[in-house]
Amino acid sequence: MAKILMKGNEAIAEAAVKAGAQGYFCYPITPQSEVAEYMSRRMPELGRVFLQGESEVAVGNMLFGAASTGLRVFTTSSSPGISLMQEAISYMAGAQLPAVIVNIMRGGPGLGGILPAQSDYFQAVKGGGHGDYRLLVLAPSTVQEAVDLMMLSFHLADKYRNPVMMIGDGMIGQMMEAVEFPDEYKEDPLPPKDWDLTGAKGRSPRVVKSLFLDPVKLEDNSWLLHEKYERMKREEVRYELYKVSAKNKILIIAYGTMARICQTAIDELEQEGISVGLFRPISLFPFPEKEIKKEASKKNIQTVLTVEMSTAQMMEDVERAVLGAKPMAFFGHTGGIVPTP
Amino acid sequence: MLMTDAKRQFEVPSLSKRVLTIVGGYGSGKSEVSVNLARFLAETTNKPIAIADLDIVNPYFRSREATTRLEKLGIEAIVPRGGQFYADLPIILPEIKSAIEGYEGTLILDVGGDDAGARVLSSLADAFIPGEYEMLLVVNVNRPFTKDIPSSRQLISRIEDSSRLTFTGLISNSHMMEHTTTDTILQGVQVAEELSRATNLPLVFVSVTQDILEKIHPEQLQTPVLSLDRYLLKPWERKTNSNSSTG
Amino acid sequence: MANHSNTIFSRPEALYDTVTHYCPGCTHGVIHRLVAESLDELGVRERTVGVAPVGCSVLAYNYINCDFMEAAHGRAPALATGFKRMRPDMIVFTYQGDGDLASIGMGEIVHAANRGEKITVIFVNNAIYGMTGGQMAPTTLANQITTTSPNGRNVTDTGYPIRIAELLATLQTPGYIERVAVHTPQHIIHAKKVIRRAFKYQVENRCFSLIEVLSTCPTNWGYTPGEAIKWLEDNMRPYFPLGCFKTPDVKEVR
Amino acid sequence: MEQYEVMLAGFGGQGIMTAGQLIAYAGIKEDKQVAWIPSYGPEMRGGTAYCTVVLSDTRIGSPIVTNPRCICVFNRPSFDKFGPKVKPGGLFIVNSSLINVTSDRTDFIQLLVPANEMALKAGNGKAANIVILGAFIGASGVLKYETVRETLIEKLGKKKEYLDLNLQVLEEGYNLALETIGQKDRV
Repeated sequence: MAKILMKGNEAIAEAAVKAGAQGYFCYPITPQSEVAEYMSRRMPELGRVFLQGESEVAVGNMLFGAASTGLRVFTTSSSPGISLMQEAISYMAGAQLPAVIVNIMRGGPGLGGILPAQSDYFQAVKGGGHGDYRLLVLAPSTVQEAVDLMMLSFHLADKYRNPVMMIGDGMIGQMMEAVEFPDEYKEDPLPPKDWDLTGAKGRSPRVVKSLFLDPVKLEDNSWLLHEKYERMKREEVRYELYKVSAKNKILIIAYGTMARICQTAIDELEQEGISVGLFRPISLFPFPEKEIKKEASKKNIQTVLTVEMSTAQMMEDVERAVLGAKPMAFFGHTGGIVPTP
Repeated sequence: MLMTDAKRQFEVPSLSKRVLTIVGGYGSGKSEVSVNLARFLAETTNKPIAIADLDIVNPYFRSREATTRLEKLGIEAIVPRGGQFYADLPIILPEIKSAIEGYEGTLILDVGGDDAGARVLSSLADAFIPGEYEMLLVVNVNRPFTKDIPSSRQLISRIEDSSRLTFTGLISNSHMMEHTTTDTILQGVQVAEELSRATNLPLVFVSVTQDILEKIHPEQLQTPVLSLDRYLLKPWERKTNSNSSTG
Repeated sequence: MANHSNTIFSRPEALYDTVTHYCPGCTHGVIHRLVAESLDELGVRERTVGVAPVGCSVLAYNYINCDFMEAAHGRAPALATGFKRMRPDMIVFTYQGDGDLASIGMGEIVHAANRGEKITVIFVNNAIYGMTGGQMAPTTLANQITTTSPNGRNVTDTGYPIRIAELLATLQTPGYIERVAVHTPQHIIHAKKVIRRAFKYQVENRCFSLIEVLSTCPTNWGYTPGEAIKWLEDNMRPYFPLGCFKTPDVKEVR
Repeated sequence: MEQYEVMLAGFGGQGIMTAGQLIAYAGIKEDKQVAWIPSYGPEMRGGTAYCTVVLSDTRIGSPIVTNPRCICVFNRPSFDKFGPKVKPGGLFIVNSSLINVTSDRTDFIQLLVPANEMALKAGNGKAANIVILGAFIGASGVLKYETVRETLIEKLGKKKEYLDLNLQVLEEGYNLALETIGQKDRV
């Protein structure tokens, strides 16, 4: 298929369509409303489900109900809307339901502002809602990568029976870049479903739930989930290196569009004779801890610099990875002020 | 149970009614008293003893947590089983009503706190046979709702209204958890005796943990004493392999 | 009450053969049975999904023999919406109490009704929060004593009890809304017809339906089961009149 | 080709975003890497609206550019705000129909285009953005005139009459730039 120019939000929507999303539930919020607008035309055209709910609280729970059918479903929102969905996200994680949630982040806390920021890192990677759970979290840095990761998200959601969150800032949502969709979307085979609600015909009834009154059973469930998260840590770490070499004095850690801004800065520094490498985590949970540790521990690295559009949230994970092996530094802006190269 | 010489000189409670209903303010120690009363009666009488957890207001520190230990003493525990054992649900087992009507031995009802907790008795009111039950108020003068005579009298009337049953006696269970001293006990009994005179309700017994009881001279307490063995312990107070609470 | 009716009817297939956790005199058991019988009679048990609420009926899936989802507090209509939109061929019902539906879930029920989701809502109104121990509900009557209105519900502070059936019937969209009671055998027989009709409308893919069922809670009301029936009759019925408030077909209004 | 950045700025309704997108579409046609990024939010309503397009033969790093090679300003507030940001040696295209001042800077090429007048003369003042687009192609040479023309036909071809007008002013803008700057001085 030829390259076409698409806004990030439209590309995310179309990627979901290509990945076989059968249902999309939404509530308008800047800067991701284009997804809803795009889907309101695209889904009915395909005979699939589009529904604008009355609130993000309802939308999150509609997603729960829809995911219980075993069909692929997703929603998109932005920071305050994602907060309202945390109830349902926690329930979905507890009930082991697959679903994809996209957060086109803006500045917070509270109403904050609508300009690009990466202020929801903690919310995304540390659980976000109540209870003992994790989401798989992916962060694209280009519109093409948003397409690729969106498709991957649906696969991972089904593979792990877990909600997957893709986070991007307003730039990813609003930016237009050339993208290419695969002509035919193929993915690895998935385990057969034995939990979806299809009616108790010829089998005993199934219950999709996260309630376990007996503490022993609740603990069993929590350890089962924990084992799943550990498996993600073994199998789903994703990252990219840029100009990492033995000449580097500084190693930058940055994700999403922030990483691209760092790339340009690295290019400019190279002209000035300063060698800097970039480590870009693509999966934020699982976080590439071992890999960062390995790169940071190399003899030539003098400083590990974390760059974010938030007040050093990811840096805590970087610190955990580096474990004091190297001096740390941070640079960042938030609230919609986008750092420039 | 081993009894020290000192303890033997204390008078022990004498309770002959078929149904013993233990009521009181939140956190007055009703459940601990109920469980110990069940143990005491199981050890000192030949009658079958049953305890029913009627606390539907608060799912924490309920007498059902002592189920396993009570059952080892041959006491019948009427509590929900399986997952529902832990549920924050107002589960009134049908067996409770029939037990109130005609249990062969002694039935102890551990009721939830305050008039709110006692309301459940009202839905069972027609099962209680006048003259066959005791309703005892657990008084801890260190708790706000029974700190003095007026507040205690108020609680008595509120509970009587909501339960539609009449009190028959008092239990002095004044304590300050781990900060309890002999003075805590003695001052508590003093207030309870005053309340007894003001309400014409007999002070049936005073409950005291063994460690404190050892420090009290029998002459200091003219009231029957129920020695308390702590059943409802906080996790850090438990010793390994004791007080298992699985239902 | 469930035991009593066992001697009259045989157990529906859509009901498990088990003892419920409900208190003596509670009408949840009866309502479960009416739902189960309706599913059996319409032959849809094998393509039905129930949505359990947070409340005393949180464990409804232990009693009603079909696939189930368990919702967060108040969100059952949103789950039902999500499911039904994806699988319009399945029968979806929610089973909710007054705290769940009329308080924390007011937004979800109003909008599900207003969108005309083709689901069946069984709304059990007993004028009190049962599960959490008898606190004031949005349907608690004026002056009714609860653990959070110890001097009786003061309507100048807390407003008047909400009449859900009437409220939803003001919406243009929803199809079938009726209020019934289950405190006497005659009322149970009528409620059965109504609940069955609500499910039938869904089978016919016609409309949203909500059946409000006046129910008793002897434990938290502080009455014996017998007294509770009388209290419902004397206090709830005058404020919550029984009857049909909306049907999908004008001719059917009785 | 090394990376080329162009920013278009004006007020809402001047077709800023459309002109930027046309550049991006044409870039894809020529197999370039492209990134189009708008300003959005409060700035969109009133004040200035702007977008940036990055064109490159290699992977694009930051889509946010502090000092673009070319800036096209459509109104006075944009002139004031972005004039100082043009990269030294770059190109500053000024819609002289609405901006009656010129920049004091001497380290870049300043091209004055009476875009609104030219569009109005052709039949529709709204086509001023296409005049500027033509001027940008003529002055920069970063994209082939033919590619941009094809893109216009593809994207704005639905209304024949409107398309003809747009193609006309594209050419006029292009020619004006070429005449003013000359083929070899393109930036």
